[in-house]
Amino acid sequence: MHKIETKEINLHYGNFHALKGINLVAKENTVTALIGPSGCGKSTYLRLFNRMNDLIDNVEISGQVLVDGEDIYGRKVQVDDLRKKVGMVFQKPNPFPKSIYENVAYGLRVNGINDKKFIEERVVSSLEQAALWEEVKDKLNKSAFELSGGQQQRLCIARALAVQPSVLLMDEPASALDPLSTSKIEELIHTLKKDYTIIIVTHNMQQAGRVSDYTAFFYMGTLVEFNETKIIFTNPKNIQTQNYITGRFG
Amino acid sequence: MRISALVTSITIIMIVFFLFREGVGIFKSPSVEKGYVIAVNKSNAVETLNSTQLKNIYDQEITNWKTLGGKSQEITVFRVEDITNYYSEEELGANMEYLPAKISEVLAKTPGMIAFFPSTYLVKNFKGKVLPLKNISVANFLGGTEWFPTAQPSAQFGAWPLILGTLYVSLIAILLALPLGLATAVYLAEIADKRTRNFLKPVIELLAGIPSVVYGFFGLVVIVPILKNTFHLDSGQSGLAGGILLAIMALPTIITVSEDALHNTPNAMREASLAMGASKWQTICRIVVPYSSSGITAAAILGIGRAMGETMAVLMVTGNAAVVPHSIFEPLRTIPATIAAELGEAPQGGLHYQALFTLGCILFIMTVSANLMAGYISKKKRLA
Amino acid sequence: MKISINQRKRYTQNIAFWIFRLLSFMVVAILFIILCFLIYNGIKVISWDFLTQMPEDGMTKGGIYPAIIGTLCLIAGSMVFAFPVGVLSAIYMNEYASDGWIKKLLNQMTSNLAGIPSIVFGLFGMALFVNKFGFGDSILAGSLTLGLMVLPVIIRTTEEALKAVNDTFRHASLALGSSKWQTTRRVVLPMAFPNIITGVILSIGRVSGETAPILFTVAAYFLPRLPHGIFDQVMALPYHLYVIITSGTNIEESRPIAYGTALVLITIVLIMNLIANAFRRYFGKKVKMN
Amino acid sequence: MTHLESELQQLKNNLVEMWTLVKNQLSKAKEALVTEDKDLAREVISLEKRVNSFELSIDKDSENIFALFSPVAVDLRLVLAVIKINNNLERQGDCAKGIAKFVIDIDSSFDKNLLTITRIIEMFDENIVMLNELIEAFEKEDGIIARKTFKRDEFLDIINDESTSIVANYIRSNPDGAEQALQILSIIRKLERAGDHSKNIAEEIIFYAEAKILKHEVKEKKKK
Repeated sequence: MHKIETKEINLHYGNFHALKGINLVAKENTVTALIGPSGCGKSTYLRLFNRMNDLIDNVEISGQVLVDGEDIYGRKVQVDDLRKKVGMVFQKPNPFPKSIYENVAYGLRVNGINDKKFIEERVVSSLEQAALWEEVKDKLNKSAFELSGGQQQRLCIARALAVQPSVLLMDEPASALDPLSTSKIEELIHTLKKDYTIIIVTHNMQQAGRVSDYTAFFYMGTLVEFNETKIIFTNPKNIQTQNYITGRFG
Repeated sequence: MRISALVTSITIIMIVFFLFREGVGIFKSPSVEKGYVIAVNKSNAVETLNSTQLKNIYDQEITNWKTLGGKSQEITVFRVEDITNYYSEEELGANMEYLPAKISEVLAKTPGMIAFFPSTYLVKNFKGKVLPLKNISVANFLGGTEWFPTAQPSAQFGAWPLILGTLYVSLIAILLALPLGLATAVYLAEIADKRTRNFLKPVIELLAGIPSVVYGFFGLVVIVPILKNTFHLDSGQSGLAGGILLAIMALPTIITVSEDALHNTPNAMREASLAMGASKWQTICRIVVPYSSSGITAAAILGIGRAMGETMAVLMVTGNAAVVPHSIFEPLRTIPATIAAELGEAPQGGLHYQALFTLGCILFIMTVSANLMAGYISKKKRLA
Repeated sequence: MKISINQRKRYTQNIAFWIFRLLSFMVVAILFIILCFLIYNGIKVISWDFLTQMPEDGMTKGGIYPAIIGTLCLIAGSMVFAFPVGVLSAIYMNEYASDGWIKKLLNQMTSNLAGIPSIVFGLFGMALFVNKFGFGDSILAGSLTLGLMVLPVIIRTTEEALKAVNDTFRHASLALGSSKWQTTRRVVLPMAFPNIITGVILSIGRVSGETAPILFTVAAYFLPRLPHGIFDQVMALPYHLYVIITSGTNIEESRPIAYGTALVLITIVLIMNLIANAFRRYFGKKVKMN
Repeated sequence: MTHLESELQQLKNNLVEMWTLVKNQLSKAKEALVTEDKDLAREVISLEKRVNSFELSIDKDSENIFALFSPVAVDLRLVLAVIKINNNLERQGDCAKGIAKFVIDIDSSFDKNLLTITRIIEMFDENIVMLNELIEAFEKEDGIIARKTFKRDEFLDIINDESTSIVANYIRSNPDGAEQALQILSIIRKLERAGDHSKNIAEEIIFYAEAKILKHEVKEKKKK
């Protein structure tokens, strides 16, 4: 059983056919990068896995999205539970206007956990996992906005980790950050791979190369090529993929 | 073009100038209408009086000069028309031509007498003592609890009940309107689908467009009787009626401003919260509303500001009793209603006229500071 | 355990959403109650005669013709003043003034002006126009007062309209060598025009409904004739309504007339609102398409 | 350690492993020559496949690092140097294999005297020392150690230059041993070539460590 699998996924926004029959498999504890030009459907595809597309009107989805072998669009599935299992980190750092501590504790609190000790332990461990603990341990009660952009993004990662998901979705997590912060996030992704299955959307092909084990190239709503990142980057089978990663696109 | 741009500024400056020029005048004038004097017997030790004392004397609440620092002596109150109690019509002459002299005489005769009469009746060798009167003080004006602008001899300008009434009604209004307005704003911004939104928004704008006099009319013929019957009041005209009406009128402001504030919450926040497994409701409560709290506060303050300045509707339903209100079921009176009701009757340039302008100044200060505060609060958050 | 948390979350959410929905529709209900009440009571009174005849018998009979005309005069008067001043002022603030303390000051002043209660405008109008300038209670004084009052509305909406015009159009025009004024007049203003008109219509609605500013500056208690000039007093719908509700010679008997007047007044205001809305929607779409 | 750093370290480790292997190949070839141990010579030949597979895998790894990490500056020079060192090492591996082949092909035993007068053992030793020093220089990123190689290479060149006349004299006085002597000469040539490869490696190390390109300079010196 694969950690994540999609079978013949089709997605329409009204009349717009955004995803066309996507089949893809992501193994446990790997990083899968989704690359492709803007509007190719990679973000839309990413948002399938925690059903964030549900928030948009006029979306129709057919096909199956399996997480741990379970169809997450099935009737019995509770979106809240799914989203606990499948964490998400967004393009821009978007900490809540709360303290650093409360940001990380948020996911636990909204899921009905009130045990202070438990929350505290989880906050600390999440911050440690996100490689942020050393930098913030003395100012947990300060506003999250006082952190730098890169720190904020790691805080957002810690926030996502706090509810102990097994899958982490990242939508261009470093595109709003400076190079130093970017490399920190990339390193973090590399270390998190041990415990999580990560899917990352990125515009930056070098980033895909650096962090991912598998790469999927999307173009106009179709999955053009999916393979090991090494192969995609050294010897892609598809000419479109080659043109894209070599920058000769269009 | 530059000039026209400056019109707003000029207008404000002129408003301030004229309002305050007329309004400050009251603090420079004695508490007795111009053209009248207060006089006592020469032997009287009391040197001066203020308007409250004067009023109490004439209301017979102070009956002995001792209370005012004089000798222990009964006070005899004298008004011009009382002259007939002392002298026959013949003595006063056919055309009352001896009246001034007789006033002087009676005053000299009666040690405990205090007289109020037009200054034209002041004879050259006046045998009484004209009392210099204290000017109306700012503290008296703001803190005075009695508003009898037409009282004789000394009009009472205690704005306290009016200020209190204004705040009272505004407070009731905001207490009623804020939950309702906030709920509607949240519903519009976060919950409702597009169609409901497109239907509700114009409706709320219409609510804002209805003239206040129409609201007042509606309040008078519908709300007031309902209140009267429900709570078995003597009259439904009360602070509550005004509050309800103002709440309805403040709703559009509160809804629009707080909806804007809610919209300012970045979508990323909402998505982040939802992506953590929070429900929509939790997201609204824990993220969206706290994030826009300053905007909502600004909305509430703006709403209060609007409510304070509202005139016609309040004038029509609050019963206009210028007393310090003790319960929401009692009639009360607000500053704008007072101005609207009394300015027509106040002679231009007179004490009453000036007093109303002073009220205008107070109202102006109250609303402008509410506006500035709302602006400051919403701006402060935006920088953070 | 987990399921119960989710269920609890869901129940809370459902209950909360229903309450909110209910409260929102309560707001709508309030409007409908007011409208229905006025229409129901007012429609019986409205007739051609009611609209075109003079009030009679201490306003217990007859029509509201002079009040309608008076209100129209005030609308026209205030717009003649407020429209050019407001639009020019907005153009200056948006197109010419550089971002400095002057612009900040002007902005602050405009928003302050918007927050001043209408009764204070009334006081001001009385002190300045009626007494100081010696216009007396007249259309001129009333129009100026009302004009000042809606000035911020016009400035704000015009500014919004100008801001909505994409900068690329300005740059394109300037790049062709036209002057700033030419650009403003030939490119920016025509594009912003529909939205400016929306603002004007909204302020007409406001002007026609205001009572407090005209109390002491223009409104006549009872004047069964048409005005002769701008120094004449007039009756106006809102004040007329106020008078016949609260201090008419026979309040009970003039009640039907009050309903009729209220209906006419509210109709004018609502129509203005609807037109503005339609305008905004129609042209709003067009702008988006660009 | 970052992801890239660990990848580079892995690459370095692989290269050093290959390096050691090549060095061992050379010393085994020497051993085989001196002791006329044909089994050892065969071992050298079979181990050559390992050298080749090392070369392929290091090439592949370098390619991946280029493709996935787009290395820059010192990292870029490292990978570039690794590719070239890899290439040179493989050639040195070939030399060892060639020498082993001679050992197998020779029927009679060597004239020990010939080995002494041609100083061929010295050449072997010098080459092994060079490789050892180069590994150290590479691991320490030390250009000074690497520069020692140039001296040693000159020494090899001198032996090589002298060897022609020595071998010629030997053949004149010892016509039966002509075949053997020519084979020894070929081995000397190979060892000289191996020395050149070491010198190339040294240049790459200096390029990697100091970002200095010495090739041109050295070539001119050579011409002189």
